[in-house]
Amino acid sequence: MYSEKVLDHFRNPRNVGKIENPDGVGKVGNPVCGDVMVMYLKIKEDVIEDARFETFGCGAAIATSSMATELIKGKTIEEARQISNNAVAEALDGLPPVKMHCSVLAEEGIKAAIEDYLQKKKEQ
Amino acid sequence: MYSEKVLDHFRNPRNVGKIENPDGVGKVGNPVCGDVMVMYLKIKEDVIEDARFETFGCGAAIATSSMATELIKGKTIEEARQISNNAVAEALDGLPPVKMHCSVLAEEGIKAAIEDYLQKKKEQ
Amino acid sequence: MIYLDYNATTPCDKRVVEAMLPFFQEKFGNPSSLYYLGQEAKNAIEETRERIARFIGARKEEIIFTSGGTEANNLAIRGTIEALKKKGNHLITSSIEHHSVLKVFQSLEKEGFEVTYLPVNDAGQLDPDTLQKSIRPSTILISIMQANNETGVIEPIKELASLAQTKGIVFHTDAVQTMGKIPIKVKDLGVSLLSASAHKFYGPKGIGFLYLRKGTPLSPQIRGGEHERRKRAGTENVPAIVGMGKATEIAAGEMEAETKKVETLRNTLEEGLLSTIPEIEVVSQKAPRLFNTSLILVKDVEGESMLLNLDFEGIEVSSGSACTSGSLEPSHVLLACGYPHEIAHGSIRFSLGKFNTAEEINQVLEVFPKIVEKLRKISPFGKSEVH
Amino acid sequence: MIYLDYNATTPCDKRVVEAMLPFFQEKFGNPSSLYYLGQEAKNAIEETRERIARFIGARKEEIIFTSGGTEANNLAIRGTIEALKKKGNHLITSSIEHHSVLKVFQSLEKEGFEVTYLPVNDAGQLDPDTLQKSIRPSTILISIMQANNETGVIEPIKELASLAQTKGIVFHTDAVQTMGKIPIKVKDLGVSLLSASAHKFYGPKGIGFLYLRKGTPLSPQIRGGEHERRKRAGTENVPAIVGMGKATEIAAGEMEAETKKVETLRNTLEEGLLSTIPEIEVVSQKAPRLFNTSLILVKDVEGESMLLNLDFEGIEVSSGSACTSGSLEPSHVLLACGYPHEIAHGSIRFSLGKFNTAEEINQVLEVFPKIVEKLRKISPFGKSEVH
Ligand SMILES: Cc1ncc(COP(=O)(O)O)c(C=O)c1O
Ligand SMILES: Cc1ncc(COP(=O)(O)O)c(C=O)c1O
Repeated sequence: MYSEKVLDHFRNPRNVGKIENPDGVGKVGNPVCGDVMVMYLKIKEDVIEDARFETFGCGAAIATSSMATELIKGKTIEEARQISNNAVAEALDGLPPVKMHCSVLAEEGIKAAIEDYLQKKKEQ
Repeated sequence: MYSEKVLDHFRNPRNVGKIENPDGVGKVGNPVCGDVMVMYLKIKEDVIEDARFETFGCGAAIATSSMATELIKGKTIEEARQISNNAVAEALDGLPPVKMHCSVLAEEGIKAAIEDYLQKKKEQ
Repeated sequence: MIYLDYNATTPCDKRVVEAMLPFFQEKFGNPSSLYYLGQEAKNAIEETRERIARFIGARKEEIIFTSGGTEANNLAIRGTIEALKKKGNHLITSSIEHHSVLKVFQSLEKEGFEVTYLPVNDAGQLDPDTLQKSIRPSTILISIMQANNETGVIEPIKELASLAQTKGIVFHTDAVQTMGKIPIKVKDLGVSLLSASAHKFYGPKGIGFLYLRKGTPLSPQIRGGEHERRKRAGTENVPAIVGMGKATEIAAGEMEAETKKVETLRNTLEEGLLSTIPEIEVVSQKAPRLFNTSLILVKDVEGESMLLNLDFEGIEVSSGSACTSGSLEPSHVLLACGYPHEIAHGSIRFSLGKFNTAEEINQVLEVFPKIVEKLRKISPFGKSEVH
Repeated sequence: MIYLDYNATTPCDKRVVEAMLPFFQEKFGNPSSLYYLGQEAKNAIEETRERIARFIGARKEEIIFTSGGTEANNLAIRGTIEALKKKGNHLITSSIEHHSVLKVFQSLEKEGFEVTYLPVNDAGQLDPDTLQKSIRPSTILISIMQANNETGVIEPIKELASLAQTKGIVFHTDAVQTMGKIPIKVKDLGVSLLSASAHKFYGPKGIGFLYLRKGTPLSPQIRGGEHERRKRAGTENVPAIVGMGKATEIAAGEMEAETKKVETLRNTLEEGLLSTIPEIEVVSQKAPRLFNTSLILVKDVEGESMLLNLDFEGIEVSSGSACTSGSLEPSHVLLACGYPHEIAHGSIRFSLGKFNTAEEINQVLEVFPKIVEKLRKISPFGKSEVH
C-alpha cells in the first residue's frame, strides 16, 4: 500500500528530535485523531538551517514529517511556506488516498513553525 | 436421490405394455403435468391375473407404475384397491418428497382400472 | 463418463487449480491486512480485477467480486432499485430469465413494484420494438440476459440497451452463460451492469463478479467492512478470485479456437440426432445461439426419464435447467417460447465444453436413439419407431 | 515470517486443502444435477452439513451455507427483520459488534427501525441486566457476538439469550471468532441464529454458515434456485463447503489440545511484554477471553506504526481489527470499553494460532520492545525509556 519511499522515510526517519532553543516551533494535529506533529526550526536570515520533528502517528504521518524536514532544509521561509501537501506526498512517490490527510499535517506543521518564527521576530 | 429399487424398476420396468382385450383399463394423469399412466388389467373371478402399464413420465412415475403392477398381480380387487400410494412408495424403499405425487398416480391408476372393470361387469 | 452439461457447471481448468493452490496455505493473508502477507493477497485480487476488466473492456474499479452469478444478479437488481426507487417503480425483464433474476423480480412485485415480463418469439428471441413499447416514464431498470442457459439463444443486448440508454434507464445483463464463451465489450453492449460466474467458464464455484459502470448508483446488499469499494462486504475469497482471473486469462487466449472445436461437435450431435430419431426438434436451431448448447425436444417422452437413462450409460446431461430439474414444472423458458406443457416436458439439454471429444459425441449418437426408442415403448402415446 | 493475526484469517490446514482438491476437477458436478456427478457433489455437501450440525448440536436442516461470516450476519439480521417487521421495529445489539453486524443495523436505522446499542463495561463485557432493561414489547431481534474479534472477550450468551427466549424474541449470535475455538452447543446457548466463517478456523475463505433454529422465520436475501431450502440461492461452493467440513472435523478432534498449547504461548507473550515494556496494558486481561487473543495498548505510540515496524521484522499482527485498519478511526471496540481516543490509537493485536511456536514468541519478545522504544523516541509525548 505504501511506496518504497514512504517505507524508507518511515523506517529511517530523517531529522528526528528536538532543536534546543528553536527559532520556530509548530505543533499541529490532535492525539484524538491519532496524529500529532511538532516541527522545530533553526532559521538564519530567513533561511531554514535545520529542521527537526517529533511525531505521534501512523506510517504516513511519520514519513511525511521526515520528508517535510528534508524538503525545507536550506530553503527560505518564503519557499518553505509554498510547499503544499501534494508536494510532500509527491516527493514520497504518492500516498494512499486515505492517508493524504497526513501530508496536510506536514504542510500545516511547516506553516505553523514559520508563523511561530515570524511572530517571535515581530515581538523582538 | 432415488433408491436402488426405484432405479431398478425404472431401468427394467416390469409388465410394460398393453393387454389385448383387458378386463379393466385406467388412464390417469395429464400430459400437461408431465405424467400419464395407463393401467391394463386381466381379471378372473375378481383376482388380478395380469397387470400391464404404459407411462409417460419421470423416473419415479415409471418406477411406481412398474411396482404397482407387481404389487397387484395375484391380489383380489378388494386387496388391490386398498394399496395406498404410501405402500407403493415404501415397496420402492421410499421416494424423494418432490416425487411422492407419482405414487399417488400409481394408486389412482390401480383404482381407475378396477373401477373400469367393475363398471364393465355391471353393464354386462 | 461423458459430461455434456457444461451450462450447469464446468470442471476447473488444471491451470486454474494450480493458480489457486498457493493461496490456501502459503499466500493466505487477508487482503485487508497491511502487512506483507495481506498486501500480497490484495495485489493478487487487484491483478485479477484488472485482468477481468480488460477482458470485458471495463475499468478496474468497475468490477465487484461476488460469491457467484446468483449473488451478482441479486445485487444488480436490488442494488439498483434501492438506489433508484424514488425515481420510479416500474421494472422490465424478460420471461426467459434465470431464476436468480426472475425470483428477485417476483419478490419485488410483492413489495409493490410493477414488473413487465417481456415475451419472446417462438425462437426465444426478444424484440427491441416490444421493449421500446413497454418503457414508461417510471421505468428505472431493465434486466435482460445475454444468452439463455437452456436454449443458448443470444439476445440482441446492444439494440435493447441502446433503447434504455437514450432514456437514461439502467440496463443490466446476466452474462453468466456468455462470459468466457463469446467476446464481451461492455462499452459496445452499452450496459450499466453485467453479471458473470466463474464456474461456468472453467473457474471455481462460489465466485463471480458484477460489472458496475462508473457513476451507476448501487446500494450494497451485504454490508460490513470496506471491501469492494463498499459495494460488497466480506473477506475476499482470494483463491477463488485468483482462479477466476486465471480462467479469464485462459478464455482470452483460447476462446476462439475452443469455440470452433466445440461448435463442430455440437453440430455433429444435432445432425446425428435429427437424422436418427423421428419427431424430435432442436429448439431455436435457426436463431443466433451459443455454439455449445443444444436443447432437444423429444415427442412423447419425459425429460427426466431420458436424463436418467443417459446417466445409466455414463452420459451426463440436463433436462431443461439444472436449477429446475428438482421441480415438477416444465421449463419456463420453453413455455415462454410458446411450447405447450406436454411438449416442454420432453426436453433434454446437451451443453458441450472444451473437454469433449468426437468419440464422446459418437457414443451419444449410439446410445441416445435406443433410449428414446425404449421410453417411447413404455409411453402410452404415439408408437412411432426409431429408424 | 511470524504470523500472529489468526483472528483476521488463518491458513488452511493441509488436510482441508487435500479434502477440497478432488472437487475442483474431478468431482466437479453441480449439486442440483440429477446424474451421478451431481449427486456425488450433493452427497458431499450434505455430509458436511451433517458434520457441522453435529459439532454445534444442531440438526442437519438447520445449517444454511453462506459465502462467509459477513453474509451469514447480514442474512441473520435482515432475514429476521424482513420476516418479522410486522411484529415490531425495535432491535438490540451491542456497541462492540463486528462491522458486518453494526453496518446492517446502521442501515436499518436509516430505514426507520429503532436500534439500541448496548454498552459494555471497562473490560468489554455486556451485562444481562442492561439487556433486560432495554427490551421493549416491540423488540424483534437481539444480536450479540459470542466473542469479540479485537479483545477476545467472551460474552455471556447463555444468560443474554435466555432473556430473549422468555420473551419470545429471536436471538442471533456472531460466532465467527468462537467456531472451532471453543465448544458450541446451540441448545445450551439458547440462540435461534448463529453465524460462522470457515477461514477463521483453518478452513477456506468464501464460505461460512448460518445456524437457523427450526421454526425461526427467515426471509432469504439472495433469491434464485431452490438451494439451501430456499433460504439462500446460488450454485453451492462445493469444494469450500467440503473444506469447511474438514476444518470442523479437525477442530472436533484437536481443539482441546490446541487450546492448551496456544494459551500457554499467549500467556508467555503477555507476561513477557508486560515485564519489559513500561506503560502498556493488556485489554480485558481479567475477563473471560479467547485463549489466543491479546490486545495491547501502548502509550504514546500509534498502532499502525507498530504494525509496520513489526512487519519489517517479519512479524504480522493487526492494529485493532483487520477491517478497520484501512480507516482512520480508532477501534470502536476500545472506545466502547471507555478508552479515550488517544489511547485507543495505540492498540496492537496479537492473535495466535496452532502453527505458532515458542521460538516465534521469543522472537517477538526480542523485537517488539525495541520497536516501542524507537517509536516513543520519535513521539512528542512522554519520553519514558524501555527497561
Ligand atoms: C443464466 C444464468 N444466470 C445465473 C446463474 C447463476 O449463477 P451461479 O450458479 O453462479 O449462482 C446461472 C447458472 O446457474 C445461469 O445459467
Ligand atoms: C466477529 C466477526 N464477525 C464477522 C466477521 C466476518 O466474516 P467474513 O470474514 O467471513 O466475512 C469477522 C471477520 O472478519 C469477525 O471477526
